[in-house]
Amino acid sequence: MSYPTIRIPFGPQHPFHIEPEYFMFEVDGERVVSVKPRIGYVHRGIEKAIEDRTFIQNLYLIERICGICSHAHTTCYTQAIEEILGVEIPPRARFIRTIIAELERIHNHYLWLGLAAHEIGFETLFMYTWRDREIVMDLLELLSGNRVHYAMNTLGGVRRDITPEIVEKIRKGLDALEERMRYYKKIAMTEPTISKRANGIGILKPKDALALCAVGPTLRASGIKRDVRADDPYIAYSEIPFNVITYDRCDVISRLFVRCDEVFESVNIIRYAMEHLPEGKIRIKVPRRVPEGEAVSRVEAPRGELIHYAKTNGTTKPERYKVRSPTLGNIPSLCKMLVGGYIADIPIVIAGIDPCFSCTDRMAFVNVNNNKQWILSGEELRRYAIKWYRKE
Amino acid sequence: MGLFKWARTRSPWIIHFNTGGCNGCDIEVMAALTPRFDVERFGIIIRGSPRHADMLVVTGPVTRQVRDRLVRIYEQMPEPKFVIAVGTCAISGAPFMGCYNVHGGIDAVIPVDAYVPGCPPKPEAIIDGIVKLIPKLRAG
Amino acid sequence: MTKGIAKENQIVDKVKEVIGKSVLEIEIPRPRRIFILIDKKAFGKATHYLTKKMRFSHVSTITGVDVGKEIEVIYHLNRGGTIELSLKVRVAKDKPVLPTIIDLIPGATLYEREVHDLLGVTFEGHPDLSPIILPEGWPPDVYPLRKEWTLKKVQKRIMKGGKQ
Amino acid sequence: MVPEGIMALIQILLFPGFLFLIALAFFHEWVDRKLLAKLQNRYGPLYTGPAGLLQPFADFIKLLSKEDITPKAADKFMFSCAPLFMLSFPLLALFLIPVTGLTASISFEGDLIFLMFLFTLIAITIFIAGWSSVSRFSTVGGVRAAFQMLGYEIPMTLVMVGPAIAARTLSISQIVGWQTHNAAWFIWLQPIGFAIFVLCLLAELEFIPFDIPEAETEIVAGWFTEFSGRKLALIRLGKDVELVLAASLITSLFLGGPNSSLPILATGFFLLKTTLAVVLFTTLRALFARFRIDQMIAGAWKYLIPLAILQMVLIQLGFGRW
Repeated sequence: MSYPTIRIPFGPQHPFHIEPEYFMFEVDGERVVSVKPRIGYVHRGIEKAIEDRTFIQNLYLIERICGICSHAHTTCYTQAIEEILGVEIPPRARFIRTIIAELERIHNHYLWLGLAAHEIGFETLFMYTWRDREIVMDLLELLSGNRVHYAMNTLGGVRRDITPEIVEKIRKGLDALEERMRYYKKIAMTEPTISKRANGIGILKPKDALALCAVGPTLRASGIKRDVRADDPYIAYSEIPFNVITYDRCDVISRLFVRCDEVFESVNIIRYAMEHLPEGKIRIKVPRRVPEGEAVSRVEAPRGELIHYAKTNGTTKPERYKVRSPTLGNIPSLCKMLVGGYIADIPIVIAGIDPCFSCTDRMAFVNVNNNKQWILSGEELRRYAIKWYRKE
Repeated sequence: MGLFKWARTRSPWIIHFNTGGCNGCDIEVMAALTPRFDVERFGIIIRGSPRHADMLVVTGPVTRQVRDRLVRIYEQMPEPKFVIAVGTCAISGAPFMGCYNVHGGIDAVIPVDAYVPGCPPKPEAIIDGIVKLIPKLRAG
Repeated sequence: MTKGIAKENQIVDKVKEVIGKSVLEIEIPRPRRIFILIDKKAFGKATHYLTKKMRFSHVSTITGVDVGKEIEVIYHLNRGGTIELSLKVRVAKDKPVLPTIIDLIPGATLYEREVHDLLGVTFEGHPDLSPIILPEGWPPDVYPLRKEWTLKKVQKRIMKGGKQ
Repeated sequence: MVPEGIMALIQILLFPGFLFLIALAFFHEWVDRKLLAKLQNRYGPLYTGPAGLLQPFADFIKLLSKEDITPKAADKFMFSCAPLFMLSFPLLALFLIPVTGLTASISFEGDLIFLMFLFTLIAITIFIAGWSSVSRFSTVGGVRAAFQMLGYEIPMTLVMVGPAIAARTLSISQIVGWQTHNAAWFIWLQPIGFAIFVLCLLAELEFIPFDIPEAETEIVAGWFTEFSGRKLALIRLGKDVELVLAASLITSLFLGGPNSSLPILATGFFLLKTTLAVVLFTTLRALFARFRIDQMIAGAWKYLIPLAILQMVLIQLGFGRW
């Protein structure tokens, strides 16, 4: 006889999930039958707010869509507006933007590794990775004055320059980061408990990944070689040699390896960019009023392809501005991965796509809120559900 | 009663809730637990359930969707409880002021005891906020 | 800026062959970007052709823009990660209905729901168009991204009509 | 001189009794937290008392002073009894362990079996606590605790009986006496048994590799999500005393217990060995990620039970016997 399926809430307040997300799982026994993510908790209505702020004010707002990929958002935004203006930013600014983008990628992947370790209960690895993340936070603070929102980008170039001493400090920091990440990758490969909890979990076959339009490391972990930096090069990526990482095991552990190798790639990109840093200005004057036009700009954020669409009407305020963050692209694939898995795998599979609901939520998606409880008879749980989540 | 006061100031347990912020403050709150800042030196532990916590660390401007979850979590915490608003979003809704789906600061929803400005505030600033709240804890 | 857009011109010519007469506007501002505005009637044929024959199988996102009397829905299709083709369709504001493309690209479910939520465009054939982004208790007739709903009007309407 | 009754009272209330055990529980929690912090490259509690020694005590007193909430939907009676059981069972079990000499406060033939029964009772209390607080998370935690008990109970019992067979007695005090008499600890005689026993105790204490019933990231705080104030204080104290119980069990069954009859020397040895056992638990706790509940039970049934049976066979063949 089959148990009645039980609805399992997962969120919105969760001890170690940074953002409020909320998944409704229909569960039959220990297996997940269907998933309905429901967010909307972080929807602030940014797109409406963008339309009544000037282009310079929008820089401040767009940077705060997401704490971890703030530089990716501003790069995408400045690129779109500069394309409409038909302005070419100086090469030194392009290289500095690339350096900050790669530092942000390293910062994101270290942060993700720690959170994933915490999801499967590996406290020590979480503490170690977040201790080493402080190295890259110090570098970013050295470069831009702030640990999280760097405010380096502005329309027409970059706000601060890189002096030779900073280059020297960055080089030392990079060596330490690379050496530590090699150590963590070795742990991830050899530690039996990690492979027990991440091997063969959350499978996403290449066919599904393509059909559900997955992006970033989630797509590359299913063996598909897609990276905006290589396919549709922007800022200085056309002048810097690097290779796109793919693994074809399609599970959480291969997403981990993709991110580990991407840190090594980012370190090489930064070293190459610092050696070939062109001289010259870092910013050019840009008119306040943007002519009428539209532009689509794409950026490889640490979590995947980030796309902005800008439409301007000749005034100092954009007519319409659309942001689609990488996490939203990965959520259909996430639902596909979760179905059929165990309840205990849910946190690590969700963490596998490195969800950033602050970006996503200015968008949204599939409805039905959710609850997390186990088998047993539905009656007692419903009695409590009324008290716990009045929304039900 | 001196013993209760001493005990209360020595082990403030916190619970963290993000009400729609950009998670910049949230990673700084969690960074405070990690080896470089290590709040456990003051006896501060992050707890999972509102029942176990004394302080509610809230980040982000309260979006309309999260509003009543925040109130419910606040109600579930046992007395004496305190609220720390971390980040300018939590204090006034900062860049998202005027967005149609945002309530603005936390104090529009629940009483707040300590404000930690900054976007995001550094972990040292967050720890300083909690330490400054301890005299209030002593008062009970 | 005509350097290196040979491939893009090829694609545009092929599209013209299939749905020549209903292509209203074409623009190639830079390499790897194409903007095509087509008439609503040829929408089904165009999307089928692009996704199946021309292998634009990845939809980056779907944007809704309020252009006065009409709502312009833009499908950002992508081929092999490189060329980004933005297919634009205009729909009357009082009767905004479009066929869904979920059968061609399953990944588009979320983007269509979002446009429905914020701009009120209904997609026929979409399995589940219930509200997703806006909070529970949001008044159903308020579409925040439409021009007539200015920020103040939305704020006032929510206070009066909405739950909070 | 001092009448018999008062001596017994002092023994129960003060020395090897409540006060001493509760102080030892706080001390062991401090050792656990400090060592875990050191292993994670952190400081751990520093400012409450010398090097944070009084941190567990401060936590306990603070929780006592907090408001005590009972959820409306909860089953009132069981909800308030569970913390009391949670504290009293381990304390009772600790009286069976010899601390100040070769014989415990209470020692009778078969107290090993009684101890195993107490272990099962603790697991059942956890289940009742989770079940009675009816919150979704605690019910899942309670059910997982019950499942976990199925996993570790059988190998643990098999392995605990090992030393009893070798010493041909079912009383813990006599096992300790046998080990001191023959100066042969069972850790050398039955190493497999020792390893399995440590793993099962980790599962019983719900430490990291097996802290599935209170997996923070999956189900908030597991079976004790709903408890607050005094009840939570009692539960946390109960868990600390359980840690002391586990450590002292290892000392008496496998490390020879307080192997001298002089009270001071005996207590000294006892304290040293139990702290060593706690250090062992914490190091194991820092090195592993959390298993899934089905992996844990599969592991227990596939590996621990056959190994425990192998250990039993070895004893029969005379290896563990001397």
